[in-house]
Formats: sequence, C-alpha cells, structure tokens
Amino acid sequence: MVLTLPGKSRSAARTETTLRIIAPIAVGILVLVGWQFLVSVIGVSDYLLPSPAAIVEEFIEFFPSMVSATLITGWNALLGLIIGSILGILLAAIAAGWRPIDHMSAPVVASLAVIPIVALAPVLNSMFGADSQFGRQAIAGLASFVPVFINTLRGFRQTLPVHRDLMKVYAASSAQIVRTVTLPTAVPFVFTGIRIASSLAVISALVAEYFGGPRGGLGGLISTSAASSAYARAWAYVVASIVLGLVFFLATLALERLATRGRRRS
Amino acid sequence: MTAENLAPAIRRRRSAPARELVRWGYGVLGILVIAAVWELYKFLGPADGVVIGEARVLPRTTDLAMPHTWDMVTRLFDPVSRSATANPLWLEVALAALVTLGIAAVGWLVGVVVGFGLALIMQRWKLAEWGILPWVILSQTVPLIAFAPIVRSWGSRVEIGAFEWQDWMSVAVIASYLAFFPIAIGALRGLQSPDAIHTELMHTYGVGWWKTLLKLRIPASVPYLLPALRLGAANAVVGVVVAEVSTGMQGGIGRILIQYAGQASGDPAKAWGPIFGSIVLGLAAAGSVAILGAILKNYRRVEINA
Amino acid sequence: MTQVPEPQPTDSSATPTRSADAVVVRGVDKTFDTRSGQVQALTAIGLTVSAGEFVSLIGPSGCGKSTLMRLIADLDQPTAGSVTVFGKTASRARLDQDYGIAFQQAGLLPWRTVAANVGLPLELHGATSRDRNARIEELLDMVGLSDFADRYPDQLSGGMQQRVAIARSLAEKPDLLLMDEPFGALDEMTRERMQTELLRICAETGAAVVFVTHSIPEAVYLSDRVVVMSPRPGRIQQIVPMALTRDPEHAEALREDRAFFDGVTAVREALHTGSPVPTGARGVENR
Amino acid sequence: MTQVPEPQPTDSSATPTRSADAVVVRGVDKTFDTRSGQVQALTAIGLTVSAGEFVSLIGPSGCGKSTLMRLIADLDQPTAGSVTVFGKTASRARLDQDYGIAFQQAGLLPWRTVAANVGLPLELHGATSRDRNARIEELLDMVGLSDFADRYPDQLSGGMQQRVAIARSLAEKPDLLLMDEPFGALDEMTRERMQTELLRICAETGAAVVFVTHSIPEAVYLSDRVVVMSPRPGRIQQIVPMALTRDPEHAEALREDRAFFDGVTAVREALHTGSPVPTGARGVENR
Amino acid sequence: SGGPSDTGSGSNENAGDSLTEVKLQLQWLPQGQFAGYFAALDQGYFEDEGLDVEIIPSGGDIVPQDALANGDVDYAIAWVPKVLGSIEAGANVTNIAQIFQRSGTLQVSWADSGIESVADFEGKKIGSWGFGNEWEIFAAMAAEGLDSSKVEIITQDFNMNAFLQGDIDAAQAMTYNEYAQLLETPNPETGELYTAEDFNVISYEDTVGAMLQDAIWADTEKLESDEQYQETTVSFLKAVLKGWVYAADNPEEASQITLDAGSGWGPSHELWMVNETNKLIWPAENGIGFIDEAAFDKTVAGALSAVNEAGAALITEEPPAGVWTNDYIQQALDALEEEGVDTKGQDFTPIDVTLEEGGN
Ligand SMILES: Nc1ncnc2c1ncn2[C@@H]1O[C@H](COP(=O)(O)OP(=O)(O)OP(=O)(O)O)[C@@H](O)[C@H]1O
Ligand SMILES: Nc1ncnc2c1ncn2[C@@H]1O[C@H](COP(=O)(O)OP(=O)(O)OP(=O)(O)O)[C@@H](O)[C@H]1O
Ligand SMILES: [Mg+2]
Ligand SMILES: [Mg+2]
Repeated sequence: MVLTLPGKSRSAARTETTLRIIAPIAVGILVLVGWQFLVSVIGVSDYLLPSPAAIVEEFIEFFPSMVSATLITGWNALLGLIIGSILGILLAAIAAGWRPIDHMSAPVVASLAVIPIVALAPVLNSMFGADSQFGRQAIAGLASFVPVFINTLRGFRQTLPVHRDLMKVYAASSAQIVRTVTLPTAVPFVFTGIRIASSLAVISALVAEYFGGPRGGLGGLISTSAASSAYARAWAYVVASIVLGLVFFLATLALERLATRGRRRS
Repeated sequence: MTAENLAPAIRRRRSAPARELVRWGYGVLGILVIAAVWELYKFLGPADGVVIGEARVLPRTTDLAMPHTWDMVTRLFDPVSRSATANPLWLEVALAALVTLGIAAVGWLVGVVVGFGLALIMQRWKLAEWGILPWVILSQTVPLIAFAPIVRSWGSRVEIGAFEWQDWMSVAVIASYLAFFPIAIGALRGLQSPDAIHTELMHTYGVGWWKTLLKLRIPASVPYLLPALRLGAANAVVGVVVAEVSTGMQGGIGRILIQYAGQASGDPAKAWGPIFGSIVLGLAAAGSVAILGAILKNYRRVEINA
Repeated sequence: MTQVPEPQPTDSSATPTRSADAVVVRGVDKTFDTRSGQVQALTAIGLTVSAGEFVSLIGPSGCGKSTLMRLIADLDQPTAGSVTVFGKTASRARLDQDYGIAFQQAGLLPWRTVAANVGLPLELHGATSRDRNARIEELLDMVGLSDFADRYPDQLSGGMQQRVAIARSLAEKPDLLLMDEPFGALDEMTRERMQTELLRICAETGAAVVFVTHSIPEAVYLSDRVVVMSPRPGRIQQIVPMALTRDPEHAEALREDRAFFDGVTAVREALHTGSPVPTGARGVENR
Repeated sequence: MTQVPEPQPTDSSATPTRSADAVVVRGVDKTFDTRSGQVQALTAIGLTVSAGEFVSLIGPSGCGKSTLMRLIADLDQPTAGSVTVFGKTASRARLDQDYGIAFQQAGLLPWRTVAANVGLPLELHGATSRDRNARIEELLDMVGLSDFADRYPDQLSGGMQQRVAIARSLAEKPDLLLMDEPFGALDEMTRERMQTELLRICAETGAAVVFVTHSIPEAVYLSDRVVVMSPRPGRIQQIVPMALTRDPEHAEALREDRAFFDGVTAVREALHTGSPVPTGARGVENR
Repeated sequence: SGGPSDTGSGSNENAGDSLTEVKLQLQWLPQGQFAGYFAALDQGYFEDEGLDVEIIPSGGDIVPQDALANGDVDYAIAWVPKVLGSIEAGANVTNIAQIFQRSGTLQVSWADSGIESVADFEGKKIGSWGFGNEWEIFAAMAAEGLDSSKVEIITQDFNMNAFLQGDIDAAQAMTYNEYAQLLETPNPETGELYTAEDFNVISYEDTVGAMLQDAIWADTEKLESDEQYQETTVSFLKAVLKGWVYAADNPEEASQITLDAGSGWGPSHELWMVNETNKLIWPAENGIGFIDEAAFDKTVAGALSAVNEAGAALITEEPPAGVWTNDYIQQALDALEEEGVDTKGQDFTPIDVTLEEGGN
C-alpha cells in the first residue's frame, strides 16, 4: 500500500511539479521515438505508418493550409460550443426552476447523449443547407449542449440549504437569490460542463465535415489526403486537429480554474 | 442527523413505482411536445427556413428536409424496398441494431479492461498517473475517424494460428477507443476515492496493496464506476456506428445509416429509421448498465454525482 | 453583562404577551409530512424570551431544537399555535430584519471575502456602500478579524469562520439573535473563547439570544435560563433558571465555580428525567 | 472497572521500559516538511502507558495529539526518539496486530453490513469463517448491536456506527486501544452513554487505552491519567492523575461527584497554564 | 508464362478440391456498379477458374488501393486518378484491367441555371463528394483556367438533397446512381417525378478532365515475382470478364444478384445502375478491360494539372512505367475468344429502365 502523506516538503513539492511536467513529456517522447524506430529501423511500411519526421515535413510544407483549415474547423467548433453552452445553461435554468420541464427534457437529453453524430449529419445538412457551415456548427452545438446542460442542472441543485435559509432570513427577492447564491454556486459546474464540451465540440465539428458541406476544414482535408494515400499529410492534419482540441481544452480548463478560484473548500 | 440518514432508503423503496410512472409520463409528453413543435414549425415556417444574413438559423420545412413525423413512423412499418422479399423497415433496422449492439458490447468490454487497467496502473504509481493521464485526456481530441482505415489494415495482418482478424474486430477496437476514456477517468477517481481514514485502517491491519485494492479500493470505486460504465456503453455504440460507416462494415446500423441517407432524396422518411434505431440502441446499451447497477446496489449506498 | 436583566424564574410560557418580550411561543405544534408518514416534531411548546434575555435550548438529537428555532425565524410555519417576535408575527419580524441568525455551519458564501460576507445583509437591503463599509469595519473589529477582511472563507479556521458568521448575524443590530449550535464544530478551547466573546457581544448590544446547544456546560455558562427538551414528540421537559452572577472581569473563573457545577448537575438531571440514565446496560439507541 | 490497575502518579516518561508496558514513548520529536516550511509538531515527548491503563491526551487543536497517536500506531514515523509497543517497535506491533484503532469518524465501509465491517480485520488476516462469525457475534453482543448485524452503516445512527467501529477495533482482542476523538461527532447524551459503555468494555477486556479528546469532562470521567499537551511545538504540559474511584454500579453518579469536578478543574488549569486564559481579549486564532 | 487454363476443361480440374483464395476489394458498398464481379461469383465463374473469391465491400474511408498495397487483399477496384495519387505516395500497384472504358461522372444543374459547360462553373457552388472523387472536376476546371479560388467547392453527402434544395448549383452525379436518384424524386411543384428535361447535364467524358474510372488493380511486386499470382490473375480476369458479359446479357438477373449480395437499393434503381454501368463498359473496342494508352495518358495529364483547394496536386510527376499492363487482360481476352465469348460487345444495346419513386 502506498501511503501518501498529505504534507510535502518544499523540495518535494518542487520535485513533484517538475515530475508532473516531465513525466507526460517523457511518455510522449518515448512513444515518438518508438514510432520512429518502428518505421525507420524495423521498417514498418512508411506507406501506412508515416514516420514522425515525415509528418513534421508535411506539416511545415502545408502550413498555410493547416492554419486556414484549423481556423475554419475551430470557428465552427467555437460557435457550436458557445451556442450549445448558452442553450444548455438556459434550458438547465428552466429545468431547475420547473420540474416538469426537467422530466420532459430527460428523454431528449438522454437521446442526444447517445446519438452518433454521423446519424445526424446528413439530416442536418438537408435541414440547414449543405452550402453553409451551419450544419457543422449545429452538430458541435448539439454535442456541447448535453454536458453543459447536465452539469449546469446539477450546479443549480447544489445550493446549500443553509444558504437558502439565509436568503430567506434576509427576505431576499428571487432575483437577489439567483444573483447572490444560485448562480455563484452553479458557476463551477457550468464551467466543468463547458470544459467537457470543448473536446466534443472540436471532434464533432471535424467529423461532421466528413458528411458534406463546404470544404477546407480539417476533417475534409484529412479524408482527402487519406483518400489519395498521402498519409503523412493526413497525419499532419490530424496533428493540427489535436492541437486545436488541446487549445480548446486548455482554454476552457483555464476558464474553469478562473471561475473556481478562491474556493477550494466550498 | 439520525432520521434523515434513514430517509433516503425508505423514500426510494416506498414511492418508486409512482414516481417512475410520473417520470415516464412526462418523458412521453416531452417527446410528444417535440413532435408537435416539429409539425407546427413545419406548418408555419417558410419552405426555405429562416435565414439571417448568411446563416440559416431555422431549418427548411420541405418534406425533403423535415418529413412529417407520422411519415417517419409509418415508414418504419413499410417494406424496405419494393423487392418481394423485403422486410419491413423496423425489422431491418432492428436486425442491424443487434449486430451493432453485439460489436459494441465487445468494444465496451475491451474498453473496460483497458480503462480499468490504466486506472489501476495510475493509482498504483503516482508517476504513472502524471505521465499517462494527460495523454489519456489528449486522446479524446484525436479524431478517431482518421484511424479507421489504419486499424482495419493493421488488424488484417493479425493472423495467429487459426485466429484470423475479422473486420468487426477493427470496429470493436475503435469502439473501445471511445469507451475506455470515461472508464479510465471514472475508475481512477473511484480507486482514489477512499478516505485517508480507510486507507490508514488497512495500513494498521498490515495488509498490502493488493488486499487494499480488493477489499477497499475496488468496492469503493463502484459508485464512480457505474456512471463511467454507462457513459462508456453509450460511447461504444457511437464508436461502432462511426466505425461501421468508416470501414464500410456490413450488417450493422452504421451501414444502413449511410445507405438510407443515400436514398433520402427520393425517400426522406426512410433515413430516419436508422436514426431512431441508433438512439434506441444507445439507450439500451446505457440502460443495460443500469442492471449492473441494480446488482451492485449495496456498493452504491453512498451515491455519487459523477 | 450588567445590562442583562435578571432571569425570570417563573415558567414564562403562561405569562401574557408583552410587546417588550423578544419571543413568545404559544401552544406550538409542528408536524412534518414525510414520505414515510407524519413526524410529530414539536408538541404544545410554550416559551417566552424577554428582551435581552439569554435562553438556551438543550436536548437529545431529534428533540426539535432546530425546528423550534426555525419556527421563530419563520423558516418554517407551525402546524398549530402562534409565534410572535417583538409583538409581531414571525413573518413580519423576518421581513423587518428584527433578528440575526447563525447556524451550526458558518454558511459563508465561499466566493465572497470575509468583508463581503459580513456586508451581505446590508447589501441586500440597500445600504449605501459607505455605511456598509463603516459597519463592516465595526463588526470585524468586534469579532477581532479586522486583519482578515480580504481573506476568503476557505483561508480561515473553523473558529474564525464562525466568528464571521456571528458578525454577519449582528450586521443589522438585531435585538434578537438566533443561534443553532454555532460552536458545535469547534474544539473545546476555541469554544470556550467564543462563548466568552459571545457574552461580551451580548452585553455590548443588549440583544436577546435563543441559543441551541448540545453541551450542558455551554448552556449553563451562557444562559439566564436553560430550556431542556425531550424527544418523541418534542416537548419542553423543564426550564432551568441559572443563578450565576456574571461579571465580565471574572467570566472564566465562573467555569470553576461551585454554582456552575450545580447548574451543570441541575441540567443533567433535568435531561435525564423521563429517559432514565443508562448505567452501562445495553439499550437500543434512540434514532 | 476493578481490574484496572491503579494509576501511576509518577511522571512515567523517566521510568525504565518494561515489556509489560503497553506504550513507551521516549524523547520523541516529530517535524513535518510542508510547502511553507517545517512544522515542529512534537518535541521531547516522553510517556509510558502501563498495560490496562486508560490515558487521555487533551490539548488545544494542533498540539499534536493525533500526531502522537499516529506515531504509536505506526501510521507515521518519529523524527527522533523511539516508540515501543509492548516492548516491540511500533511497526512490529502493527504487523502483529497488537492494537486496535478507532477514529473520530467511524470509518465503516458503507458497502459492508455491520457484521462484515466488524469481521473485516479477521477476514483480512485469514480467520476461518466459523471463527469469524463466532467472534463477530461476541463483539456485537458486547456493543449491544446483535440485532443490527445485517444492517448497513447508513441505516445506523452516528452513535451506533461508532459502536460498530469500536467493536471492529476490538476484533482481534488487542491489549491496546488507540482512539482519536471517537465520540467527537456525537451529541452529548449519546456521548455520555458511549463513555460509560467504553469503560465497561475496557473493564471486560483489560485493554490499555490511549484516548484523544477535546472534552475535559470526558477525559476526566474516563481516564486514569490525563496528559495535557500544549502547542507550538507540541509538548506535554502536565500529566494529571485522576483519583476517581470507579464503580460500574454508580458510573453515572460519578459525573456529579465532587471529585469529578475537582478533576475537571485540575485539567482546565493545567490546560490554561502557559497559554493564559482568555478573558474576552481578541486573539488571532491558532490554525 | 502462359495462362494456366488454355482450355475450359483445364480449369475444371481445379474446381472442387483446392480452390485458390482470392480477396477482391470494392470501392463502395455492394451495388450494380459491381454487378460483373457478383455475377461471376454467383454464376460460379470464379470457381470454374479454380478460385475462391471473397468480395470485400468498402465504405467511407477504406481506400481500396491501400488495402491492396498493404497486402490485405489480392485485387482492388479503384478509379485510376485516385490510385495515381497513391502510387506517388508509395503504393506499388498495377492496373491490369480497365473495366470502365468511359467516365460516368456528370455535373448536373437545373435546366434554367445557365450552367452548360465547365467554364460556367465560375463563381458557382460546385458539388463534389471528395474522397478523391473530385479530381475530374479540378482537371476539367484547370483546362478552363479555373481553380478552387474561383468556384466554391461543396462536399456533397450521400444524397442529392443539397442540390435539390439549391445549396449547390451543380452537383456531381454518377450516371448509374445519383443521376437516377434525381429522376426518382418527385417534383414538389407537380407531384410527378423529375425528368431529364429538368436538368442540364455536363458529362466529364466530353471534357478534357475525363479520367478513367473503375479498373482492377494488382500488386506490382507479386505480378513480377510470383508465378502463381500471375496465373491466378489471368484466371481471375477471365472469370470477371465473363461476369460482365453475363451482366450485359442479363441485366435483370444481374441486378437481382447484387440485390441479394446486400445492395440496399430498390429493384428499379438497381436495374438502372446495372444498365448504366453496362453502358460505361460496352461496347469495348479492344475487348473488355483492355487499357487504352491514350486514355490513360489523358488521365495522367489531367491528374498533373489538377490542384485542389489545399493547394495540393494529385500528382507532381509522371507515374512510373509499369503502372499499367495489358499482359494479363490480353491473355484472358485471348482465352475467352477461344471459348467463343464475345468480349467486344459491338452490338450491345442497353435496355430501357423505368425508375420508381424513391428508387424502390
Ligand atoms: N424538514 C423536515 N422534514 C421532515 N422531518 C423533519 C424535518 N426537519 C426536522 N424533522 C424531524 O423533526 C424532528 C426534530 O428535528 P430537529 O432537527 O428540530 O431536531 P434537533 O433537536 O435540532 O436535533 P439535532 O440535535 O440533531 O440538531 C426530527 O425527528 C427530524 O427528523
Ligand atoms: N501530515 C502532516 N503534514 C504537515 N503538518 C502536519 C501533518 N499532520 C499534522 N501536522 C501539523 O502538526 C501539528 C499537530 O497536528 P495534529 O493533527 O497532531 O494536532 P491535534 O492535536 O490532533 O489537533 P486536533 O485537535 O485539531 O485534531 C499541526 O500544526 C498540524 O498542522
Ligand atoms: Mg438541530
Ligand atoms: Mg487530531
């Protein structure tokens, strides 16, 4: 059994911080080296599994197209994330205030949570037009909606009884209660939902590109490159999409941290 | 402090049926409301939707874009095609859904094994947690669809003795890729959930990591694990459908999804059959984890919001 | 503690209402509807708390102490009987902010600084920011936390948080303080210090106090009268007047006074009336 | 309580080790490395607990009571000095299961029934299921919970849970019980009942007890000796021998005894030596 | 080495006992486009040649030539331009039979849209499926001085809704599939199905961009070194060609065969597909499957000129020699000739197919 003691010395703390950064990098480098080794020494066909070096090469060669594709997909994901989050928060607020809405939305939300994006893509393209990015944004929005809704609803239910009593004691108006207690309590939950939604938004926006609409995004270019067996280029676009996903994740993580700062023990 | 402790248990047992009924009632009402809104909008909305600036913010209302809800439902009971031997659509969808469900179950199991294994490693060694966890999180930003052909191709090389890699296995692998993530995270949180008081108790009993794992950490992880397993099941279904589309595997719901989408110009309602099918499928998969929850109910006496 | 009027040894539940009385509870019953049936939490409660008087409620868990306090605070309504606070209905008194309240958990808002927590009621009732700041300073000074105005609750110890909560309950200079086990979460030494401070604050403000506690020494040390309650259903078992002469200069010495121990013994015996003192015999616990 | 040996009024930290002594702590220092520097939790602690003796540790929050107990239990290692338990190292004693331990929270495993919780240590150490069941029955009988063997912890009140935890700590018939504020979370009445029961159990089993508490009356009522500690850094302020003649027949009467109040006063005064008794003066709280 | 089966009876010896296993990778789901292969399977032509053929369908992301290059399969059906890209990326595959002699790609616009040639694409929304199906468009546009900066390329999904609803001005359509989908759709204004008069149709076959489509590809290295594979190749091609002859002679039966093989289309659509596919194959001037060097060079030229929206060219240099060979198809054709099979289909006449609503 590993007994981790709660207290740590300053030097130990510093070592921990360093290790926390070094360990994942080390794992990453190990994988990359192993990968390169597989390709260049063992000789796994470079054709199917391009070497990291080849990917980097392609990444540099097609850098302008990487950037523009990332921007297109990123914009779709961002818009979807924002719209989905706003809808999620609003609907959660309504559901929190009125139970029947909560019950009524349950099957719809559950369905949205399990529906494969590919199933909706063609239908949404028909409904909203294949010539605009809206279909993808809608898909990213739907994907974001679910976690934001669920977490926000939970957040609205977290108000402590003692806080509720306190507000009643102060004869606070409902607007005051929402402003001083309900919203601040829910905020960390909302941001947790948004963080979870961020990765989903990117992936969904990207996958939706496989199913029609204007070209130029990451998903379309991954498929085009792969279809002409330009696997190194396809991987380079995959790398770009990972970077995009990471940016979304880190940005929303930072937001979440910001929203919960100064209340570790709330 | 005392009576309240007992209350939740009693509450659950006593009025469960009545409350369930009300819940279901509202649920059905919710679906009806959606259908009504759909039809109402279809009736009132402009054929080309509502366009603000460049963006069409509300959909088109043509039969092509928004078939009537009753058409979607009745289409389910019509034969798939004019062919003499054609099954009704719902049967075709159901058969495909079963295939998909089977593969999803395999993918889910693999995801459980991998996810739980990773969680164990991460729990055992802090260094492993620091090294692996960021990559586990990062893995979810990787568009899995990009890997479908590669997985299939790698798989097709696996041939050990009488064992030969099948296409559905590639699909299951991709499903497990989606399923393992929530399970790894949930299991890790669960394995780390015991209070210091409990781990120290085990320490005073002088038992090692394995016994602590068996008697304390694994049972304590159940409340965290169950929602993770449920999420994993839903993800596995999504993964199978995506991978079926992407690898062109036959027999599953992903396949008929694109097939019927291809016929949506002339038969718009048909495309909704597999969509409904995949929703039911996802709900069934997630729901079957609830059975597991019922079996393990004694391990969930402390319910957790995960 | 010199301003505190002498405790009234009569059973005041029978005395007629005077508007000078801080709290008058008459013939109050409280029944909760729960999913598993009705719970009779309080029966036939009668109690009068004079202005400036310090009254403690004590009794085993589940006897209805908190319920009674919540009725006075208008956080719940009695099933039968009436509650008046300074001659008004409990509801009117709540809207008029006639009382301040503190709970077992400090119940601070974790996203607000100490100062902002203390100022919350003032803010909600539209005090100007200038008045507010002056009052906050005064209150923090009173509870000895001036240096911590800009800290967040999670940066404070339990005792300090509780002092913030008490400062908050005093923000609007109420003539009545309601406190539900405010020191329950503190260790004995901090608790003793808080008790002494509470007495000082009461002496300064002249507020009446209804104080819920589980601790006999605490009740004895603080109160003019101790209301001993018994459970199932919650009733007032006995009201024990305390005969301690309080003198701020020697507040601590009191705790080792003969009269103090006598008070403790009296309350103990009142508590055990009805529910016999266990003598090591095994008994199924009251739940 | 007749089997309990007489308390030893000498300061036992200087007495030579005998293997008959339950715990011998000699010259123990404990320093914690924290992010904000080193914390000296204990300095120069010397303490001997004889077999069968009941020793309480009392002192303000942060004085190192829990730390000392954790050193005895081998949950932490001293920075300097030595801890022996029944003449062995603390680590050996832990592996030999020479002691049972109970914490402030009962710490029951929520997915195990009462019986399975009590049987946990036996199960872990490979007792046959028959032996186990017999012992569980015996233990539950001892704490008066035979009827609740198949319940789950969440179906019990706090006091009952704590009794299960005590039964669990007794499972392997340890000669030493370590208890860290085991009754801290209970209400005063339940607490008194549990104290009485604990004394009875100790008398039955003849185990020595190291008992951490915040409550002076509790320490006085239970102990042969009360170790009063003072903080910053944690030291033994004074060891106060109790001179109560215990008699199970009149265990309750004791609480109203003159000698009891004298004990309380003695411990209070020992506690306040060094850290002057606050008299309403504002002081920044110890954290 | 010569073909393994100079006579019909020679191949019969193999039948029954030890069949050679062969995997064929299609480039899409089972459907009339691949009627010949399924017919060969159904009619036992493969078995006659001593082959046990498994036909592997494809879906979204499976690239047939990659499956072949990776050794997952023995032969693959794929469009020539897509494979040219893969060859430049390192795939070592050879075109051994050009089944489709003509391009079946159309760009369809509304009759009143004024889009009558590729030059009219400028400033319009042009649909394409992507996945490598777009190169004919880019090549044809390149010839007109257009590129993706002058037209908006929109990815079409699996149906024609985007076009029907006006999201796309001109949609990519195969004669044998998507064009039929249009003709199976009721016109909401009249309630009748759309007819050919409603649309303008640009056939890439008539443009510079025309490229060779369905061809059978084999593993180059094995072709060079593996005699067994060479023999198998000829036998395989023989059976395939017989399958296509069967499809030309019996379109109804052939369409039923693909339906049974798992095509999800309705019978009328399936029959239309078989019939239109036949039109792309027959008549075959030099015999079915024979690779016309000029047509191949034209495809290469188009592939060199086409640049997609990411600025990537399909290929940057001429493909290596040996990217195609008529050696095996010639042997197969000769052998069939000997058996008296008509491999040119000079007098092929398509049938008339009436499409039903929804393709059902
Ligand atoms: N909101 C409620 N709904 C149902 N029953 C309640 C409610 N509040 C209190 N009760 C019940 O009323 C009785 C009295 O509860 P109350 O909280 O007033 O006791 P208490 O004396 O404050 O106990 P403690 O000392 O544990 O705080 C208990 O049996 C409790 O279960
Ligand atoms: N693991 C640890 N790491 C760092 N400091 C610690 C650790 N454990 C205890 N301390 C410090 O050692 C001192 C003594 O702590 P300890 O918990 O023993 O006090 P205590 O007397 O049990 O207090 P309480 O009555 O609040 O339980 C405190 O200052 C505490 O902050
Ligand atoms: Mg209470
Ligand atoms: Mg402690």
